[in-house]
Amino acid sequence: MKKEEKSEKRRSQFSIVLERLARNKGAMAGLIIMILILIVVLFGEHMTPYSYFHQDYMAMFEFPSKDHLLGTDSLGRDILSRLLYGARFSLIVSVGSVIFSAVIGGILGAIAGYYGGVVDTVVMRFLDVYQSIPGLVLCMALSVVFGSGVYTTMLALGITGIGGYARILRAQVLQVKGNEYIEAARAAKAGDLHIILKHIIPNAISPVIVSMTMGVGSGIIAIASLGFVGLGIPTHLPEWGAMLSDGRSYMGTYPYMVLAPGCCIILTVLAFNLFGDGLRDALDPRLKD
Amino acid sequence: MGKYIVKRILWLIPITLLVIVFVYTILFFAPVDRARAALGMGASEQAIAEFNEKNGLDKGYLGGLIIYLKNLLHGDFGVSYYTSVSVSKQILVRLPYTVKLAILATTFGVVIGLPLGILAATHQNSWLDSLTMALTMFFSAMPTFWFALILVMIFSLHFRWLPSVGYESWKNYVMPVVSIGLHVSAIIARQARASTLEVIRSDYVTTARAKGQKESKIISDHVLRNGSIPVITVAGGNLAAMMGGALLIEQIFTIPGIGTYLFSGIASLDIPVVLGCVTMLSVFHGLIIVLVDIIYTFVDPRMKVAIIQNSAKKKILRGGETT
Amino acid sequence: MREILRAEHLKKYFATPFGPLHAVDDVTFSIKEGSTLGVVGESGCGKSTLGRTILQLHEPTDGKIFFREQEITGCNKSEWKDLRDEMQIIFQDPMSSLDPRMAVWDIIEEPLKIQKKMDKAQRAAKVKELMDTVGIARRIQYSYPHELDGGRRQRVGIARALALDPKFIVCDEPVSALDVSIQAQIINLLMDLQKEKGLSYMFITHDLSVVKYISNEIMVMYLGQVVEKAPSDELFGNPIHPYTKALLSAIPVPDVHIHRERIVLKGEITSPVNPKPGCRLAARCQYATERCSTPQQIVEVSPNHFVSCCRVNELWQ
Amino acid sequence: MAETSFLEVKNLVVEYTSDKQVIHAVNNASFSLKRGETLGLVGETGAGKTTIAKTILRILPDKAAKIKAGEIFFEGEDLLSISEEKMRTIRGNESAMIFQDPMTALNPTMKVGVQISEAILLHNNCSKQEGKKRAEEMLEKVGIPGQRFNDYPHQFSGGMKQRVVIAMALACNPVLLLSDEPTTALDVTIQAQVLDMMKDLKTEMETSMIMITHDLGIVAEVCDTVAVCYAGEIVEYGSVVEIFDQPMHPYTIGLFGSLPDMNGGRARLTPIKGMMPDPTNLPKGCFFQDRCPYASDECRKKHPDLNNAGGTHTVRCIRKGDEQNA
Repeated sequence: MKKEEKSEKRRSQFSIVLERLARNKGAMAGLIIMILILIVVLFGEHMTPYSYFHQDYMAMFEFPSKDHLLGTDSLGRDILSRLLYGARFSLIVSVGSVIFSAVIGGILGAIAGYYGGVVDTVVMRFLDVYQSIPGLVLCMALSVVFGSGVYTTMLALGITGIGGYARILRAQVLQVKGNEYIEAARAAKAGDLHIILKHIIPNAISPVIVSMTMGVGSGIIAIASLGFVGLGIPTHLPEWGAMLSDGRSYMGTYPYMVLAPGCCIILTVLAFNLFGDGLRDALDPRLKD
Repeated sequence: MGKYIVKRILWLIPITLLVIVFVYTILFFAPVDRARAALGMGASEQAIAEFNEKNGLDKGYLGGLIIYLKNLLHGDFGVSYYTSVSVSKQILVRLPYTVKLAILATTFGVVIGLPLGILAATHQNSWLDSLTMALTMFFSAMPTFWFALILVMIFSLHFRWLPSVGYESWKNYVMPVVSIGLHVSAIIARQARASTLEVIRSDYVTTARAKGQKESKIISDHVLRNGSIPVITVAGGNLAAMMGGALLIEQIFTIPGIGTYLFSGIASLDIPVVLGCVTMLSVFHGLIIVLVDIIYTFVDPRMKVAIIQNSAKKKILRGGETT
Repeated sequence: MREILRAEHLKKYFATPFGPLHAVDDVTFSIKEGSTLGVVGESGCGKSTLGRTILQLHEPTDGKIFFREQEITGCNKSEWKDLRDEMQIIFQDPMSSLDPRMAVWDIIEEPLKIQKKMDKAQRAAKVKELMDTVGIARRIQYSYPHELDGGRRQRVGIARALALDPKFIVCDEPVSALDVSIQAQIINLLMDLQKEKGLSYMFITHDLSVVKYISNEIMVMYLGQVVEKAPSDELFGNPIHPYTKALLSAIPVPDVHIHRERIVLKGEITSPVNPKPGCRLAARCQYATERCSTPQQIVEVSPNHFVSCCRVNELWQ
Repeated sequence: MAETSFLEVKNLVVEYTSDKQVIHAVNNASFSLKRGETLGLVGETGAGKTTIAKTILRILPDKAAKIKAGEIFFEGEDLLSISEEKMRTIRGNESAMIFQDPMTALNPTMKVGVQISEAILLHNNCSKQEGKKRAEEMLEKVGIPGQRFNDYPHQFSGGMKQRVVIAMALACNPVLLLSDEPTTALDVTIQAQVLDMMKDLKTEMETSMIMITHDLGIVAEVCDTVAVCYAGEIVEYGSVVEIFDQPMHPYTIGLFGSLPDMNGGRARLTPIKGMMPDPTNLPKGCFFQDRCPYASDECRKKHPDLNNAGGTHTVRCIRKGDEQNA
């Protein structure tokens, strides 16, 4: 009755989600920007005539021009080149930290939700502790303790994010666990591992994927915040937040030094948020085509 | 209900203790030499020993923790390693600025965001809805500290209408409040829109319509209250997070709040300063969550039952099935 | 006929903050091979918990369950595992009982995969056979549950339950969520399967007309306890317990020429948490006396007709 | 005239649009209701019963639903052509609706008493105290103590909630009551209580009623006339005795065949094969053709009209029509 003709060949969940995503304009816009950013991350340094550390004392504080599309900074470095090179820090660190927190937090949450009882109580109390320290405070403290650097920042950010993912997955698992198809699998004498892998994870993972996508966006803002106060990525590298902090001293006269990095951040975050929004809709299994 | 609130507040004590242990552990094992940082590289061995003894750094991890907790029991947050100023005094002096900023920004967020979200939902798919959604998407993707810089650029540097530094007059708070508040309002508007849409589709709204109620009255009597319930959580969470001071905003506008203090403590790994602030934050956070729950019970009568049952549910989890 | 399943003094209590919830309280019954036991009652009477406890999806609090004369309560896991193949369940809500991320084919194949007794080709043959048995067209084999209507979903649920060739199936309100015309199709299917494969059913429902039609014997439950148990025709022809009478008289009959006197129960079902001893219907029963607050005995009033009511002799004429 | 056309629905067509697909929810439905009578609107999920009721009150979702054609005369006035303002004075006042699910039909954050008095205050020129007094009277009428005025919905059980919903609908003493499966969500014994109460109140308040249900048992018990809905149209219409004693449309016959006989033996059920046609893609000709054991080529070509089958009995089937004419 409903779309039977489509069912005759096997469609994986993955291809269904892709099909739905393709129909969502916002998500596609986000995806295109994400791909562009990825290209920049991979090939950025070959795309501009200047390297990110090339200093030109003859061309300090130049306004945007043909030679320097987005102008130069206090040391005569080309801002566009620095922005393009800087994309990698924001992106790699953010993606890395999100994966770290999602894996650790996800495992914690899944165990707490599935087994319940004492395990759940312990994990929940741990999360209570976690939740009562604001994320940015914890993140800053950790990044001071770990010192500056790409991996240390990733770790600091990653640890900060664990709580959120644990909570999401725990709630999801609790909800999925209540469904009768879990009982049906148990009636067919499926073991715990089978139930977790085949039923609980596929059904509980969607919100995690969505918040991972969104998490990359907020991660980028967090990295920029750290960079802005001189933490996180080493300050000599053209991290977007650090560039903002740089430009701040001169923004009265040279507003482009603040505008350009800010726009980069917003664009990137926007791309991930748009894509995440679309993904949330596309991942709903009960959505009619 | 009262018993429940007392229980919840007492529960904050172990949580806060755990927070202290957690943060202390992170900071203690940081690879820095605090004495040399405070006294300079050329300090004598004796001066260093004195510094360490004065600050309890010679007692080791556990010793230091016990001393700190003991002092805390007497309401003593200790003194800063570097300035020797009492942490509790500093917090008390700085708290009003942060509280002011937090409350103003959250209020701003709710006042702008809630009506906007509800309006967008009641006009779903109209230009108003699309515009609201586009704007809120944009504002939630924007770093608040960047927006603060833009505001400074426009209103301080260009038009010279508002001061960019200081904390005396109301004018000093306009830009900090707006820069955070707009971000908060964007998040609240999206939440309010989603929950309002759900309420609008609910059966009891159709029922109200079937009674012959006017659309405007349906919105004010039935939709508003139910639609704003999830917003309370968002606003409360935001308020709690902001008690730590919006670190960067306080920095940009040189507001002497908790945020700048906490940041200076973190940057120099000043254990008493950080622990003092974090303890206060954790308590505030807990209190605000309890407050949010209390507000819930006023807005939504079902919550009274749910909250009390929830506290009872823990018993079930512990007890398991009686066999 | 041999007996396939027997439960003795089965109890299942759940802990709640307000005391133990007596979901199933001292239930004894047996089911003969190839026959159907109907379990009737209103929401909260413990009928679904009973079905799940029989399958040990819930650990029983007390009591014994025998399957083919072998006790399965307290037996070790490996012995139990083989028996488990022979006991299956069909759920009420085919939406929540089918994994929304699995295609029809995968749902039916899953028990076979878990069992690990067949290779891929054998499994494929079996799945096709099952689809034919329950009447699912091949063209929907890769559809997802949300793309199907209620009747087809329930057929998938039945195919899954049949995959391991069970001998005994707990049917937990399998037709309650379906429209009348689809309901009749599923009932016919279940009855055909019973005849073909010699299945035994425990048929849990709140719909008395369905239960009368499909069951050999009927057990009426109220707040976790059995109030009356009798062969189907006997129960409908000669109901004795005041609750059974009220329940039967409450069904609207689709016949304009029949006008019956209705026995209306006062109030609503009470809580099964920490119940007082004695008859649990007493508060709503028009025949209640002081004796009803003492524990009730279930007595056999005529062959195979059991009633749990202290006033049974007065009410039974 | 007023006696015969108290409520008359003529050629009603309602469509829903979702994702560019047009769902033909109601297709040319016509029926009438006499004052004081109860009409049963019978059919399965998706037959368009609820949509018809919501159309009468004009409370369909604005954006998705569209009334394409038809007239609804209520006490001589076409409800589909009057202003929204005028319509509001009828809704909840002269005509009220009871919804299926008492769990969701009540606002969880509003006192039940206030929800009942909402309609009273809206349609009567009375003070808040007066409204409260009348709401308390309504509660008493449906068997709930008046003191429970200040309680919230979650403090009531399912059956009690449905009583509140009924009190809410009857608050302004409507002349027309639309009941959408009012007892489906309830247990049998509670259903019996609620049905008895509704019957009593209906007689007491002289209300006419449209009872939407899928349960033929309920129809036999409370209805005077019956309209059988299938795929958005009425396939058979007549008095309850006509329909139950001599069902004519193959669908109606199929519905009866699907029910296990409570009194008789265990004859195999004779269900209707297949399922309802896709409402976005209704077949040409008779909508029931694919499931009908008697379908002929003619059924696939021509959409049947409602044919008179004697008395008030009409049936939308060429076969029965022929028999009748012959």
